[in-house]
Amino acid sequence: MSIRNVIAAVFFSIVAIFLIFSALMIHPFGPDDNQEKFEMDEYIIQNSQEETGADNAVTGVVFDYRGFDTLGEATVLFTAVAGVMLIFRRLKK
Amino acid sequence: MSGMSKIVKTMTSVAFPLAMIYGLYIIAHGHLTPGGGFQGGAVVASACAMILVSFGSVWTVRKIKEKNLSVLESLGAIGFIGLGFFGLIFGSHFFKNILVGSKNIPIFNEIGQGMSNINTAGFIPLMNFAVGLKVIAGLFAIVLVMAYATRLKEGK
Amino acid sequence: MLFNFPYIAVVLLILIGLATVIYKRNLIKIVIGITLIESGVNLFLITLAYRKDSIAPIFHGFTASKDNVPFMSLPVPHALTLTSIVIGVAVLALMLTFIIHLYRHYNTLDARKIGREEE
Amino acid sequence: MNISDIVFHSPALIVAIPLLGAFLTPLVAKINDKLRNIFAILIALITSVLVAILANDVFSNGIRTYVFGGGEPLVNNSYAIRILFEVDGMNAFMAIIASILTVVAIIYSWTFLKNHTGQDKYYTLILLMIAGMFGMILTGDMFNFFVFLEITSIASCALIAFYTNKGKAIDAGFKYIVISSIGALFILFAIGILYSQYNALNMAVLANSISFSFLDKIALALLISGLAMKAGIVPMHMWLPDAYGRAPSSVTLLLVGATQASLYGIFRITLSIFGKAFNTTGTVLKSATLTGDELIMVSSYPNVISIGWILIILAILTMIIGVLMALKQSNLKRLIAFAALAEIGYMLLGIGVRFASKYSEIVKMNNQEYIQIGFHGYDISALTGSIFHIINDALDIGLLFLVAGAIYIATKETSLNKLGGLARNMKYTTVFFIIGLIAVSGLPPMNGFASKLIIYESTFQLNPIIGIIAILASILLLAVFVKVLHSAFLGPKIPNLKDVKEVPKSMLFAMGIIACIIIIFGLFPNIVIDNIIQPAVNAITNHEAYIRGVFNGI
Repeated sequence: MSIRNVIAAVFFSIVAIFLIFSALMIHPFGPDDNQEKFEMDEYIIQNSQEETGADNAVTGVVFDYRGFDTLGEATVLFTAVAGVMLIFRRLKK
Repeated sequence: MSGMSKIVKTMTSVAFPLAMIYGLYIIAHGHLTPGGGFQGGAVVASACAMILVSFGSVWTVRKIKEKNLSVLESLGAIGFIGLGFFGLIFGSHFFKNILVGSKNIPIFNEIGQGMSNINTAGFIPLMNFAVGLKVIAGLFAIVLVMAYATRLKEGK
Repeated sequence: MLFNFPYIAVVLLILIGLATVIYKRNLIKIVIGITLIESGVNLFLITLAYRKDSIAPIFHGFTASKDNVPFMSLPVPHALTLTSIVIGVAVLALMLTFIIHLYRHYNTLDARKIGREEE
Repeated sequence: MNISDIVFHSPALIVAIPLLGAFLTPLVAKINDKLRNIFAILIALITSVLVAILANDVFSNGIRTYVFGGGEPLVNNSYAIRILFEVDGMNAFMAIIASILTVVAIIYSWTFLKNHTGQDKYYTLILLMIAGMFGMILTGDMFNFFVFLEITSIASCALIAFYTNKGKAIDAGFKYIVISSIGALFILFAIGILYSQYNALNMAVLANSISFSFLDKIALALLISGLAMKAGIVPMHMWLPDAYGRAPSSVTLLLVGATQASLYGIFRITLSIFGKAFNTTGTVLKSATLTGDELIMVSSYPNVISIGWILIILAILTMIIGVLMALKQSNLKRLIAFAALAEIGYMLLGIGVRFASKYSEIVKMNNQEYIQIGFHGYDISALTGSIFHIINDALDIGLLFLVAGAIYIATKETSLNKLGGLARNMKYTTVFFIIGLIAVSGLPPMNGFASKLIIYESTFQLNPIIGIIAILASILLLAVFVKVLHSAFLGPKIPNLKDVKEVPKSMLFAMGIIACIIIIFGLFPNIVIDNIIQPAVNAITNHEAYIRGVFNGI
């Protein structure tokens, strides 16, 4: 047991305690009647068809309301491709 | 390496167009049904990966260079960000969906009514196409480069 | 407590992944651990989207108006999950690339034997 | 398109133009290599001009928001459905740092990478990294922050492994991506927790509705630990020396910026998003009326004090380990990397002191319509020093890394044992190194002195021992770099290095830009503090204004 293992074990148990507590304390799975809690999502469900024109509300969110996130997501993929090609490049000209 | 047996190659040739069409369908109907550019692009890219597996990386690299895929991917990305810039130049904000409800340009300008009308949702189908192109080229490029780099050399 | 079972499953998945990353020495296993954490987090996000007796947030086959909007699951976590899945794919591709190169340089996948050589 | 339009759209353009440039680079590179380099420099310059325009506007007119997709920032003035960029003084300040680093790094890499293949992908990734950095800095949305964090980390880990013929470079890249992806997933989990409670992703909306419940504390712990992994704070620092040491110098310069963007995340999350929770929960100690303004002294919430002490302990560990490890390194770039680790400790120390202080004073301005919350005493000056040190650290450590890169280009050596007598042949580089040495060890008349003095003073008031440790770490840093000066630049010439030439002009020019800024900052620190630092400090401490910037609209 090196000091590294001890630190790792402490770190792991702290994270484990945090995550288990968060799982126990978060709101119950599948809430049904407290609609006022989800105003943002309710707004999107009610208005996305009119505002974005898309039948699929998730696509409305992905490409319209949060379109900039999707640009970032596409950029992540672009970055990964560029990175893979950079690392697998030929070293000699 | 010259790929797998003849049976596999024949089956791949049969299955490839079907997978391709399925993926393109998912891309085109992204604003109506579950799916979109990323998901459909992943389906098409896996069809391409199937070709890669059955025909071997050397054969595939001879057919299509990864540099061309890179250009194709750039074009997809430029298309996507270009649609964002369209919103800035002709509309009021970056990523403004100016086509929805517009009278002047009759492309994708209608508002969805739940009847699966494909001519809806403004920029969203166009963005789906751009992202689809990008994902096809990008994922296939990753798989191709990895497969070509880890290929078994002759005589080993 | 029991109705929070999905969240507990999520946390277990994350913890298994974290333990793999911390205690395993094989690079491929480390990558598998990260993928497990990522699946756990994605599952967490998608779990947040569910509401009891809700349908998928797609207007298919019916016209929605303000008063008859059906009871749908939340669309935003779906969108976040889509984004984070693609990010996960990108990270995975890059990590595997690094592993291929590391194996070429050192002929081993043991994390203890990598990067220790003198220059 | 006139100037007001440009100002209006500048938050989006600062991110979108490097992205567009990155997407165009593979196509431009098909034409000509030189054109590609000019294109990259042009993109960086345009971005910097936009940053200057935006910063000027923000410093004079206050917070500016930008809604992607148009419309009002908030629906029904209570929740944000679209992604917002909210730029206040702190964001503008960080963007200025990032733009300086951007321009210098791209100019420097022109000749630095002259004989390497893969430059097309290199420039693409550099531009992507810049876009990711600006996105992290300017965004006002938690999930958007996560996305740009991932862009930055993926691009930078690919660039760290640029020298693919060296196994250690690949190893450094792998370490970095493992740590940063775990950190990013922690952040994503915390975002999920916050979303489940408040059904919001926007920073200002979260800041308005945060209640500091138990789940919020877990989310805060996960966010800080995730960002600490990305920023290289001590228990998770093992990637930092490898990554800084193995990457090309121009990439290291940007990595410093990326690390500081993560630190900015810690600042924003603790001071703005959790600011309301931290500042309204204390008990009122005394209240007085002063020239019409009501002055209330509030004791800090006990949890906040313990958060502050945790941050202080981490900061001290970071400083001590960084300096002690730097003392025994023989590789120049690794040595500077450990010094950079120590410098990160100073920045964290400032924010730790801010939270650990026992009380804070709140001024209620009754004669104005809103309540302005300001802090007086050493906690605010610690924060000022910490924020001032962000820009100083970027410049000092950046300059030293560029000098290390120049030495590598001239001699093909990184080990200090094989270097010596470089001062005779590399006059300008030596001068730049001495400037960096003085600045990084906090001696007058360079910029490091001003910020470190503020940190020492405020820390000493909190607890003298911590102040002394901070001063000692700085003295040890001086010792480390004097050793480098002696062994690499002074002394007799080594036979292998007889015909070493000065590095090309573009690299000297890049180093010269940073050296000039260091000297200007060192000679006129009060002007810099008044014009750049103070607006940033006012913005980051005033969480009410951050919330109001979105809730009333502009």
